[in-house]
Amino acid sequence: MRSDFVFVGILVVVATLLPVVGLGVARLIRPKKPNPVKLSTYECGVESIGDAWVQFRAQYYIYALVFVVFDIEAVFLLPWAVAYGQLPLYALVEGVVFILILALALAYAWRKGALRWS
Amino acid sequence: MDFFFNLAPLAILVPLLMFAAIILFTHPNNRLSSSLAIGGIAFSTIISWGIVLATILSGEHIWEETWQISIPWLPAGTSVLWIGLEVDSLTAAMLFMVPFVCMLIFIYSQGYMNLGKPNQDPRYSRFFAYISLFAAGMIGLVLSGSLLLLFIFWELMGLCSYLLIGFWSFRDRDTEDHIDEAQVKRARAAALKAFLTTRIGDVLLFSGMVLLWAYTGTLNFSEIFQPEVLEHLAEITIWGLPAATVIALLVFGGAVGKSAQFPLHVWLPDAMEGPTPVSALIHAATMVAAGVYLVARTYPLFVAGSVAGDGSVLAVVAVIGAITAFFGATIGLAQNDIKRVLAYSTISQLGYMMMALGIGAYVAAVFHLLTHAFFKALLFLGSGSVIHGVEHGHHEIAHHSDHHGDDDFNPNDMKTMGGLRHRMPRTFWTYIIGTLALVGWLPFAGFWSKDEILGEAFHLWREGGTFSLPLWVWLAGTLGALITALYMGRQIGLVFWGEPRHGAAEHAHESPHSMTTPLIVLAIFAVIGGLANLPSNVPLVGGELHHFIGEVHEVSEVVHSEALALNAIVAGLSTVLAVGGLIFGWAIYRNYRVGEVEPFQRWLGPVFTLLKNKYYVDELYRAVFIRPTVWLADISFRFDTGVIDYLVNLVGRVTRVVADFGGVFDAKVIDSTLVDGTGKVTNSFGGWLRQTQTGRVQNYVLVIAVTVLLLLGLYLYL
Amino acid sequence: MIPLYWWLIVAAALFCIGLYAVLSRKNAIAVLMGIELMLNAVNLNLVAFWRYITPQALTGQVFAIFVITVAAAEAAVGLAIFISVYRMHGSINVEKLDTMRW
Amino acid sequence: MPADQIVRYIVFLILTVMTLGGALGVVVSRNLFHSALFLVLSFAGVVGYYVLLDAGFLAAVQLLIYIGAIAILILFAVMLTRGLMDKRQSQHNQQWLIAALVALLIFVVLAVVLWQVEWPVASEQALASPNVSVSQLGQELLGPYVIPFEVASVLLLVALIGAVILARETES
Amino acid sequence: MDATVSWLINLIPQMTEPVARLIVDLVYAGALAFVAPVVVVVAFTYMERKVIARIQDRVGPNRAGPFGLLQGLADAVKMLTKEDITPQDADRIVYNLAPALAVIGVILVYAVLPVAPGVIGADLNVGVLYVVAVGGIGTMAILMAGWSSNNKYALLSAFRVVAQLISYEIPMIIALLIVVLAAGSMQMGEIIAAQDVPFLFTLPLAFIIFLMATIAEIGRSPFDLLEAESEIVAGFHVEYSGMKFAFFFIGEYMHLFVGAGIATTLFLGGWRGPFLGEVISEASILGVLLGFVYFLIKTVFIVFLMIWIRGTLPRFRIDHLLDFGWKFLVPVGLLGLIAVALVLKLPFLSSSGLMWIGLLVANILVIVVSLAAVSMAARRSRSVALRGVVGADR
Repeated sequence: MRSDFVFVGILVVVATLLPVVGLGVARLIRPKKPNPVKLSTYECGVESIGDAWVQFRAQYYIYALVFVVFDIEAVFLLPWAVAYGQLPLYALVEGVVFILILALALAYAWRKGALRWS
Repeated sequence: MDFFFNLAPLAILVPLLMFAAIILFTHPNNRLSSSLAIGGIAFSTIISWGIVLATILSGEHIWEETWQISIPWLPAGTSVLWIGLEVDSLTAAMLFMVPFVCMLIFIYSQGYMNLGKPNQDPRYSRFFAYISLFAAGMIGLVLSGSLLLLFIFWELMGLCSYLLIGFWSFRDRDTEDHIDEAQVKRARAAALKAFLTTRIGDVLLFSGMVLLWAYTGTLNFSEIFQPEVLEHLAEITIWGLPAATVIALLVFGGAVGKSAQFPLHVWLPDAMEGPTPVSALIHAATMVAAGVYLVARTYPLFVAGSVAGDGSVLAVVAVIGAITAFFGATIGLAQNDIKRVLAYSTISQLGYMMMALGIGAYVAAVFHLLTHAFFKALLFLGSGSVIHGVEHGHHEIAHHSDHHGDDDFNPNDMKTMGGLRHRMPRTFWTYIIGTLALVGWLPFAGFWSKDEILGEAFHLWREGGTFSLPLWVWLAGTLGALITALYMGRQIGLVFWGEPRHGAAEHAHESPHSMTTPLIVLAIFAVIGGLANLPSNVPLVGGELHHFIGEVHEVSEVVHSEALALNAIVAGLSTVLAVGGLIFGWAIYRNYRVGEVEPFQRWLGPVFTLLKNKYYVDELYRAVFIRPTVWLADISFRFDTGVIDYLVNLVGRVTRVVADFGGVFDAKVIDSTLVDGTGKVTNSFGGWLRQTQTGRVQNYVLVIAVTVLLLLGLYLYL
Repeated sequence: MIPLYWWLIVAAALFCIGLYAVLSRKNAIAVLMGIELMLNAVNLNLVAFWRYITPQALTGQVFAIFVITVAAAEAAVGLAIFISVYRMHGSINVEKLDTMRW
Repeated sequence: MPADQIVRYIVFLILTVMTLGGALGVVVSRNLFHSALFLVLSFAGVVGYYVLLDAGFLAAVQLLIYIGAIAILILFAVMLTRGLMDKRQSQHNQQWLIAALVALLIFVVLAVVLWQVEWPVASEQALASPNVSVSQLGQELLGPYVIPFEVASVLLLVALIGAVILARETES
Repeated sequence: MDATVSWLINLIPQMTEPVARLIVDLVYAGALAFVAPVVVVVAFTYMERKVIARIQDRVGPNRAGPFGLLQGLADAVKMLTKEDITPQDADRIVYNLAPALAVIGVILVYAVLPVAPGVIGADLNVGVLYVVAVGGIGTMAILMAGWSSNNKYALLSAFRVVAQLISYEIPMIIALLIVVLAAGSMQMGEIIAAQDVPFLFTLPLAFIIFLMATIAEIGRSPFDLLEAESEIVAGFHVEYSGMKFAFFFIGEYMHLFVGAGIATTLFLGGWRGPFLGEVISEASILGVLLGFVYFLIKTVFIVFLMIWIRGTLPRFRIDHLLDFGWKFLVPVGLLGLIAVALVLKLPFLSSSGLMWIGLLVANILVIVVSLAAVSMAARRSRSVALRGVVGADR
């Protein structure tokens, strides 16, 4: 039995060659004249201070959080959607309940201002 | 008729939904929140009564074939854990009481938590969310068709009781100045104590469930109670005992924890730290009833265990019940906190139920459970009303005299009350009705149910022989009845008669209608509740409950599902004791003055001190369980350092343990030196012990991993 | 076919590496990564058993999906706790988080 | 051995190097960001394993959830709490040696057991045609597992609420 | 594909079927990985510049070759010969890995793109899920690039971009869910087969959501915050130059094409078109070529649509952008999902014709209701965010 994924595997290997070849060719023909200024970090010409250790805001994390929750929702809903035609009417109810509970999650995050970019 | 049965899940889900709705959405709006909670439970009540009606109308049919639904909860390979609901007449009997009493308590809470008043509780909505969850838990427990689902709701109630008992343990920035530091500490401790103590029982129950699952592969009641399954259980032995016996004992362990039976009763009096409606919920309609209900529900298991193990399990139940009944009543005699008296009274009444179950009179037990729920809810709510009134009085005088100096005023202390019968007439009258029902005056509800238990015991004694178990049960019950009458007499004397012993009592007002209306409704039921199960020689209505629930479980020679006729000797004796005791207690206490030595204290002397300190059970536990634990941990940790020093201490400690044992029954020694000593010793060893508790998760996980490794090795090479 | 026990041993190795991370790393997030590795090992087992022992039934796959769900919920809440702890204590060194000590 | 079987073994070995190597990288790396990237490598190896086990749906799910979501979450958390750990300091606590020993021992015991047990492997015929239908999976999820299916959504709801409350910056 | 395999076996009789298949796969993979990027980038940069120039009333590239046709080639040569600088504080391995991953992630999506009848790398039964899942690799690459550059702007930009990507992945998944629900399969081939009426006409809501989410995923105007020069210099690849920068660039255009291609497949019936399958067999060479032409026409149309949008709309602000995703597209998508599920189970819509109409009506209803709700909310609230969404600033 030949898996459908064989082509994906082949593509992974071949696609990896693209950057390898590309960078290899470029390496052959491009100039290389480094100097300290060139190698320094570019911040609009202003001398950069410190590491790039900016304290980031938890807001980003919260977006990622809501995203994770909805991503998993998709994992459950996709088989549901595929099997939907073969399922009896109660699948509609179950699916809608599932979606509504997640909508509740969204509503909660929304109301708590978790989705507000301030 | 199936219409109402099919609605049964809603009776659980609606209060549950209300909980979610309040917590998630409506909590900023207090009035809406409490209305939602009350609406939810009212809906539950309607459905439940519908179910009761349907059960009654379906008559004999329901005994042969109970209504049930079950769904696979967790299919794991070939074995499936099922959960489901089941309705039979026992369930119906409980459903008549649980949601209804809960609803009355909810309505009452609205007044008690001062809705819309300036001193409204800061977490008003949350309170209603919690009690909704609590009610959902109890209704679910009653409706459960499998031990698994029952356990889930059982634990849900455990959680709720923790939250509610500790309800006043929060600190709020806005209202910091209203919060009494000591109260916060007490509430926290009480919540933890309730949670941990009941947990001991829960672990036992869970072990019982695991064994049952292991031997039968099912937790559904209808399947467990098949005769062949029970026989199978009776045949297998675990450590020489029949499996049925072991499982029944473990299940009873759960009931002991939840229903506050001796020796796990310690949490219940402390649970009074919660708001009073919570006490009423816990003591009347829900939590403690759950334990008794559990035993009644799994009664065939107990019967099978008893038949296989020579009556041992039921005897244990009866003995524990009898001890609790007597023991709880005696402690109640010496308490000053109005709610604590009732708490010990509850413990004692639960003992009656257990002891009825133990001698095979399970209909009587359920009957007492139902009547008790009504009159105890009435008493607790009444006491709440009293406390509420006194607190208002206290606020008033504090307001007038414009000082806060009287901070150690305790509104629960009966000795500061007095003369309230004129100031709070509605509360007074309903309270008196509740008292009469509890004490067992004819024709109040308590008389019939208590009398039936005593009658059964008496009847069995006559059949069983002179010094058989029922004699002791009957004696404990009868004596308990006398003591009950005494402490209730003392209570009403102190609270409602005499002159006000404190300014607060003088300025007390009647509570609002939202509080007194439930009291009146409950009082009606406390009066007529007995009609449900009059003795069998009463024409037409006699022995109704027996007809109704008597045949829920297969009849065996151990179970008495037939109604008894009224026994004049028993009834007469207990009536005399009840009337006499109550009047006596009332008479000697109604003119009690502040500062005087109590009459009982004068007469009983050291015994009174013993009772006042609850037989030193708490101290005993500290000495017997907590200290050795500390001590064991200590050995393992300090094994290689300071051995000699350690040995010296050891001798001292052993001596102290011994001395404690001796001292437990010698009030004076304990009182003066050893209690303090125990505390100090515990403290210092606690200091040592804490060094094994590094608080680092990784150390703990490492220990787990090493243990797994050892167990794996053990399993593989042995 | 590759023998079943190869899969199982690889999963066991993955599990033990995860366990080591849980036991030894100082940084709470690294500990959480260890837990994720362990959960992956469990999933690998489930899927391998499905493929080799009951390839017709889908129980193994269904369970793997639930495990993934739980793992995600755990990661989300766990990391949120770390962020909150970091904000309060300025550190997520597991060794320093011992306020729960008796 | 037929050629495709040999390929299978080779792919298995490569994936094992990826997965276990990635896992070791997670444990050993001093830089937390690198740890997280190694974790992704390890997850990617598991994706390959799933493909090799004919669990295409799970492979995609693993890619979507672990690499596309959980790894991102972890990387975000790493960056939000960065700069705490002195990189010169050891990243391991004092019990690392005993921990390593215990982990190794558990592995050895497990490996020996797993190797010795006779697994009740399905028949050749059944092995040759595994059930990979997504539609079947959906019917399974909405059939016997419908309660876990719904509970999963509640779990996600609760997780979201809890995490939002924890991670939210309190307005001052 | 199958036809090519049998043709190959006929050509060289010694060849076994697996070997022939392997060769075909290798050739197709090579075409996707090496030929497609060059063609796509050259063609679409040219097209984009020309179209934008027309919109802005300019001429566009006109120096290199006739009509500036060789402009793309010239750019490529420039990229190849530029010096490649790695900042000294950068995390070298991760820094070099990021652009490679970015481009590999996009190429992998092509595996499930059916460009003509029978021409598809792998018709996976989880095709749609695969498209979304592989997208995660790109996200990872961006985070790696941002972090490894050790540059505040790059990191900040990477954070923003990732926030944007993950925010729009959800509406995209929901749009896909609607399609899967209607088609009853995640397989690309079956989805095309289910489109007797293209889903564009039965599920317009899903198409709109998908299109917007795709534009956002590619990071094109008006969702091109990652390149907001005035705010964060040039995005997460500020430190990249030469060939490595080129890879991000290639990735973007490859993504543009594949996004449009997936949209074509899911909503415009893919390679299906008049005559194909009726007059001309899908298996014949002519049929394949015709299918490819149909596919190209539709895809280029969608690309044109995207360029058009870029040329006419101003850029979103980040808070508007995220709000638009979470507070508009997601709820509307969920509503649409429920509506479609409902319609599919309605008993009286049993015939397929009625079903299409029912779906269309449901979709339009949802669109109307949600737009009405938003405009009402915008009128009522003074919230700038919501006004941004409906353009109610007027």
